[in-house]
Amino acid sequence: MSDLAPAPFGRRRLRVSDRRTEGPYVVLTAPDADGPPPRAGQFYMLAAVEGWGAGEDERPFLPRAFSVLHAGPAGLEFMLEDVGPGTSRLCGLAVGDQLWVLGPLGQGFTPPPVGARALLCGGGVGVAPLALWQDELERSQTPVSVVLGFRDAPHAQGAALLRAAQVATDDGSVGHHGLVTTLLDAELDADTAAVVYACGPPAMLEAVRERCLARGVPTQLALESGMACGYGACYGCVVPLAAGGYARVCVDGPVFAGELLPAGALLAAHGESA
Amino acid sequence: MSDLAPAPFGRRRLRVSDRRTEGPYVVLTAPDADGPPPRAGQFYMLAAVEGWGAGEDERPFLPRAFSVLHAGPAGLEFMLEDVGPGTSRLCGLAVGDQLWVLGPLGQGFTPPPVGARALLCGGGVGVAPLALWQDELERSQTPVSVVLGFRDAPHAQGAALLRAAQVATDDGSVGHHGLVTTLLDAELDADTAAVVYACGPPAMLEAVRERCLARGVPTQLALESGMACGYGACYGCVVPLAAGGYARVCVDGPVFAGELLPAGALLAAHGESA
Amino acid sequence: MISFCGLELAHPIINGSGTFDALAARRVFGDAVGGAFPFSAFVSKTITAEPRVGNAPPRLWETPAGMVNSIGLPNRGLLAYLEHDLPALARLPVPLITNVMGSSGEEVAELVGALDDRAEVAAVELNVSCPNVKTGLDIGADPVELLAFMTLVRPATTKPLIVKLTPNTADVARCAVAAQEGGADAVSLINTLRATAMAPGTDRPWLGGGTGGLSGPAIRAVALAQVAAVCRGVDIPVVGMGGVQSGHHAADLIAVGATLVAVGTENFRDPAVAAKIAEELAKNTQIAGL
Amino acid sequence: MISFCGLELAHPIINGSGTFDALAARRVFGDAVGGAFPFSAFVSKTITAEPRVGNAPPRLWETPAGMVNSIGLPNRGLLAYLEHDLPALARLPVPLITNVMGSSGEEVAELVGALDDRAEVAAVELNVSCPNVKTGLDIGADPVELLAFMTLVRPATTKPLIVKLTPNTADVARCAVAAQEGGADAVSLINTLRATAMAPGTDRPWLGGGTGGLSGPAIRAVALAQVAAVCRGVDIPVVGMGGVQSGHHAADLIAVGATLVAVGTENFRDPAVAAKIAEELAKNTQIAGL
Ligand SMILES: Cc1cc2nc3c(=O)[nH]c(=O)nc-3n(C[C@H](O)[C@H](O)[C@H](O)COP(=O)(O)OP(=O)(O)OC[C@H]3O[C@@H](n4cnc5c(N)ncnc54)[C@H](O)[C@@H]3O)c2cc1C
Ligand SMILES: Cc1cc2nc3c(=O)[nH]c(=O)nc-3n(C[C@H](O)[C@H](O)[C@H](O)COP(=O)(O)OP(=O)(O)OC[C@H]3O[C@@H](n4cnc5c(N)ncnc54)[C@H](O)[C@@H]3O)c2cc1C
Ligand SMILES: Cc1cc2nc3c(=O)[nH]c(=O)nc-3n(C[C@H](O)[C@H](O)[C@H](O)COP(=O)(O)O)c2cc1C
Ligand SMILES: Cc1cc2nc3c(=O)[nH]c(=O)nc-3n(C[C@H](O)[C@H](O)[C@H](O)COP(=O)(O)O)c2cc1C
Ligand code: FES
Ligand code: FES
Repeated sequence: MSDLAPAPFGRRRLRVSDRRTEGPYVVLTAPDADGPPPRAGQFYMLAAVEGWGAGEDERPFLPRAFSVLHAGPAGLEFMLEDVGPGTSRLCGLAVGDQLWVLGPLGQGFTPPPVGARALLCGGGVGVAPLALWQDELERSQTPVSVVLGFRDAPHAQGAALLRAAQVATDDGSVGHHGLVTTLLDAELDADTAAVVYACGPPAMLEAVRERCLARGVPTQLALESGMACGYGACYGCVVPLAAGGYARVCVDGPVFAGELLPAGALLAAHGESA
Repeated sequence: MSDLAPAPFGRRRLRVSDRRTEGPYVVLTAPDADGPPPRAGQFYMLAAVEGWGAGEDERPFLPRAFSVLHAGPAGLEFMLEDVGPGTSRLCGLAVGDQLWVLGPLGQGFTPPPVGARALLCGGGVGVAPLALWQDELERSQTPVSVVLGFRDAPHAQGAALLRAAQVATDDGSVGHHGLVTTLLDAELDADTAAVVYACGPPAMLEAVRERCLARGVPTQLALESGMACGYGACYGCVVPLAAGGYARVCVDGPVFAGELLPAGALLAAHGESA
Repeated sequence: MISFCGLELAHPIINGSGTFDALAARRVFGDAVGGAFPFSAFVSKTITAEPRVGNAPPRLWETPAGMVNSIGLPNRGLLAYLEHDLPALARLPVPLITNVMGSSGEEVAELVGALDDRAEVAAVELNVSCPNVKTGLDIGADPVELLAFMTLVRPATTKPLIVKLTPNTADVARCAVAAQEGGADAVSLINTLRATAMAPGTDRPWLGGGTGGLSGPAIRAVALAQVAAVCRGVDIPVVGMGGVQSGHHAADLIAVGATLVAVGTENFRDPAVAAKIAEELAKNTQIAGL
Repeated sequence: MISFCGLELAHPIINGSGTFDALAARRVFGDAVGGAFPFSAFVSKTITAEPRVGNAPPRLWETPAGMVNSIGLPNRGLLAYLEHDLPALARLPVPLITNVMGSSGEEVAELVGALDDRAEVAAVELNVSCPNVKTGLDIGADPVELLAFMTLVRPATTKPLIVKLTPNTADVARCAVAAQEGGADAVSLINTLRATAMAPGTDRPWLGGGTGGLSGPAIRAVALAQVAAVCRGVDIPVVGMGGVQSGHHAADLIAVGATLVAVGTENFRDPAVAAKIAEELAKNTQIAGL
C-alpha cells in the first residue's frame, strides 16, 4: 500500500450527491475532495451525521464498515443492504444529507500473477468490492471472469453493478438455480490458472476457501466482521489464523489469502458455530 | 375533572397534519381521533416516532411534556420552543411525520368565581396553555385580560396565538419595555377582582406568585418540571408545597394555586438555587 | 400460567418497584388500567416504617438511553399504606407484591411482620439495594451482612420473601447465595446503578439528592450479566430486570434463567408497554417451541 | 501545561488503555497522527508477562449508546513489548504510560521492575480492574487485597504508579484509599462495567469470551459518580474516564476533582476526537475563567 496516500486522520463530513437503488440495494454517492483514491477491497467507516442512534434498540452507536463500490470523479460509491439499524439509517439518507466518513481503510486486493486470470466470486452485497476491482483489473488489461450469487431475482439486480457477470440464484428465478460455487467450479474446471477474489456471506467464503484450497487455486477473501473502529484501535474485529492467534480484519485485512485462514474461521467471527 | 373522559391507556401514534411557525416558535397540529378533548392547562407527553435518541448527548430518551395550545376539529395544537434535543427533534418534524402521544394529562385551570375576571399572564412559550384557556373562558363569556412577556420582537410574534394581548419585551422592541409583571401590576391596580392564570419561566411565576399573594389575588400557576412519565409513576416531577412535602406536577398539577407553593419552590424544581 | 413462589401468574412480566403507581394510573387512565392491567403481578413502590417526603428536586436526569433518578423513596409510611393503599391495591386484578425497606434487620422484620397479617399481600420484596439511601446499599452489597439481615427478617413472615439485590457490588452472585441461605424465596435484580450528573455549565450536582441511580436501556447489558451470574449461583427463582423494552429483552433474561421479568423505566415512555412485551414474549416462546 | 505525577502535559486529555493503538494508527493515517497527536500522554494497552492471543470472536456487541467488549487483553507479552513496541512508541511526541496486568502481586512486580529500567516509560498504570480476566477483578475490587498487592508492587519502581480501579465493586472510594495507602501516585477510573449479551434469537452468549465490559456514553453517569466519590476520598491525582465525548463531559469530571480525563470508546467513532475535546475543554475553561 506504500504507493497510496494514507487516510486523513479523523472522520470527515461528506454530502450524499446521489442515491439510487439496484433491486433491494441502495447505492450512495458522496464526493470526497479530501480523501485519497481507495484501492479495491478497501473500506470506509460510515455514519449518518443526523439521526444516528435512534433506531431499533436505540442503535446504531458505532460507525459501520462499507466496501467502496466505485470511486471516481463523481465521488465514492457505496452499496448498502438494509440488515439492521445502521444500514437502515444509511439506506434512508437522501441527496444532500451528510455522512461521517473515515478512510480509505484496510488492505485491498492484489493483482494475479502475470498469465493468471482474475476470477471474481461474489454473494449478495459482497459484490461491492469486486466492482471496483473489476474496474482496476480491466484497466490493467487483466483477464477477468465474474460469478455472482443472489437470493432471488430482486437481489440479482445487484449484478448490474459489475460487467458480464454469470449469476446464480438460490430460488432459480434468474440464472443458474443453486449456489454460486457451482459456477465457480465450472470456471475452475475450464481453466485453473486463476486467482479467486471472493466476497460474500461467511458460508459462501468458507465454501470458496475450502474448494480452492483443495484445487490449489490461490484465493483472496474480503472478510466482514463486526467492527468498532476500523483502524486497529479496538481489537474487536479479529479472525482466527491458521497459524494460531488472531488477525485484525480492519488493518490486516479485510482481504486475506485463503491459506491463512483455518476451517470455520469465517463463521466464528460472526457468532455462528463453525 | 370528573366531567372529562380519562386519557387512553398507552401511548398512541398521531400524524402531524400541519406545521407552522410564529417567530421562533413552531406550532404543530395533529388530529387525535381517539383522545378525549383536553381542558386548558392539561398537557401531553410527546415523542417523535422516528429519530428520537439521536440528538445532542445521544438524547432524547424520555418523552417531553407540552401544554395543549388549541384543540378542535383540526386536532391538537402544540407550541414548541427549541431549547434542547427533545424540542429540537419535535421542531424538526414535518407534515406527515408521526408522534407518540400520551394524554391529556394533569389538572387544568378552573374558572374564576362569578364576577371576577380572568387575568392571563404568560411568558415565552408559557403562553401556550393560556391560549386554550382564553378560548374556553370567552366561550363561557368570562371577562379576560391578557398580558404576555417575551425576550424580543421575534419571540413576541408568539403573542399572535392569543387575542388582544398586551405585550412586554425584555429589550423593548415591542410593547412595554420591561417585565410582564409591570403590565400585570397595572391591570391589578386598575381592578383587583381577578384570578391570575400564569405560565412561563420559573422566575416569572415566582414574581407573579409573590405579588399576587401580597395583594390577596388568587393565582393558578401552570408549572413546568422535568418529567419522565407524566402520569404519576416516577415521582420525578415534584414541586415543594408550602405545607411541607412535595406534590407531583404531572398528576397534582401542572396547575397549582399559588398559595400552595412556598417561596422559591419554582426555582428549586429546575435546579436553580432559590 | 407461570408459577412463582406459589403464585400463579398469567405471564412473566411484572413491574419494577417504583416505576408504576397503579393508583395514580387509575386516576389518570380510568378503569382501562384495571381491564388491561399490563403486569401479571403488581410490585408497590418501597414502603418504609415512617413516612418519607423524598429528595429535593430536581430528581431526574436524562442520560444516553437511560435516566438517573434520585427520588428518595417518598411514601406515606407503613400505617398509611396498611390503612389506605392496601385496600385500594387489593382491587387490582393481579397479586400484590409489597416492597419494603428499613435501616436495620429489626426494623424490616417489624415491617414484614405487619404485612404478614394482611391477605392483600401475596409476597414481600425486600429492598436491600436502593442506592439513594445508605442502609439499602450496605446491607445488600455484603453477603455476610445480608445473611445476618435475613436471619432477622425471615422469621417475621410465612409469605414469600423476594430479596431485591443491589447491583453496586463486586460479586452479586455471592450476595444472592447469601439471600438464599438466609431463607429468601426468590431474588430480584438489578436495581439502579449508582450515578450522578452535574448541573449543565456548573460544578454543582444537578440532582437535589446529590447522586441517584441509572436505569433504562443503558444498563441492559449489565443487568443481563448480573442476572446470568445470579441464576448460575442460586436455585430459587430469579426476577430479572434492567432496561427491558421488548419481548426480545425479556426472552434474553429468561434464557439466562430468570423466571419473571420486570419492566421499569420503559413504563415511563409508555404506560401500556408491559402488555406489548408480554405479547411479544409469548410469540417468541411459541416460535421457539415449534 | 498540566502537572500530573511529575509529568508536564500539554492538556488534560489522554486515552483510555486499549482504545487507541498508536502504532496501528500511524500505519493507517501516516505521519498525520504524530503531528496532530490527540492525547497529551499515550497509554498503551494492557501488557502481560506472557503473550496472549485474546478471546475468541465475536468480541464486540453494540448496546444503546455504548458497547460491550470482550477483547481478552491480546498482547505480545512483556519481552516483545520491551523489544519492539517501546522503541516505536518512544517516537510519539508525548509521554508514554505503560499499562500492565498480572495474576499476582509478584508477577506484576516483575513486570513493573522490567519497565523501571526503560527511559521510554514515563509512568506505569496497573490494571487491577479488567472484567475479562479473573485476577483483575478480584485484586481491585477488595481494598484489603489491593493494599497487599500494592505492598508487593510499589517497591519495584520509582516511576509514577497509577492504579486503574475496577468499577465493579461496592465502594470504589475505599479501593482508591487502599491504592493510595499502598503507595499509588494516582488512580484512574472507570474501567468497563461487567456486561453480556445473548446471540440474537438464541440462548447462547454472543461474545466468544462469554462476558465483557460495557463502555461508552451509557456509563458516563456511573463514571461521574465513581470519580466524584474517589476524588472525595483520596489526595493523589485522579484520571477520570467513562463515556467522555465532549469538552463538557471532560469538564464535569474535572469539576468533581479529576486532574486528567481519558477518552476511550469515543476514539472508535472518531480517531481525532480527543483533540476536539481538548479544544472544547480549553474554551470552556477560558469562559469559566473570565
Ligand atoms: C470490511 C467490511 C466491508 C463491508 N462492506 C459492506 C458493503 O459494501 N455493503 C454492505 O451493505 N455491508 C457491508 N459490510 C457489512 C456492514 O458493515 C454490516 O451490514 C453493518 O455493519 C450492519 O449494521 P446494522 O446496524 O445494519 O446491523 P446489525 O444490527 O449490526 O446486524 C448485523 C449483524 O451483526 C450482528 N448483531 C446484531 N446485533 C448486534 C449488536 N447489538 N452488536 C453487535 N452485533 C450485532 C448480527 O450477526 C447481525 O446479523 C461490510 C463489513 C465489513 C467489515
Ligand atoms: C406541563 C408542562 C408543559 C409544558 N409545555 C410546553 C409547551 O407548551 N411548549 C414548550 O416548548 N415547552 C413546554 N414545556 C417544556 C418542555 O417540556 C421542555 O422544554 C422540554 O422537555 C425540553 O426538552 P429538551 O430535550 O428540548 O431540552 P433539555 O435538554 O431537556 O433541556 C431543558 C432543561 O432541562 C435541564 N436539562 C438539561 N439537560 C438535562 C438532562 N440530561 N436531563 C434532565 N434535565 C436536563 C436544563 O435545565 C435545561 O434547561 C412544558 C413542560 C411541562 C412540564
Ligand atoms: C424513578 C425510579 C424509581 C424507582 N423506585 C424504586 C423503589 O422505590 N424501590 C425499588 O426497589 N426500586 C426502585 N427503582 C428501581 C427499579 O425497580 C428497577 O430495579 C430499575 O429501574 C432497573 O430496571 P429498568 O432499567 O427497567 O428501569 C426505581 C427506578 C426508577 C427509574
Ligand atoms: C475495546 C476496549 C478495550 C479496552 N482495553 C483495555 C485494556 O487493555 N486495559 C485497560 O486497562 N482498559 C481497557 N479498556 C477500558 C478503557 O480504557 C476505559 O477504562 C473504558 O472503556 C471506559 O471509558 P470509555 O467509556 O470512554 O470507553 C478497554 C475498553 C474498550 C472499549
Ligand atoms: S475494528 Fe477496531 S481493531 Fe478492527
Ligand atoms: S412525571 Fe413521573 S410522576 Fe410526574
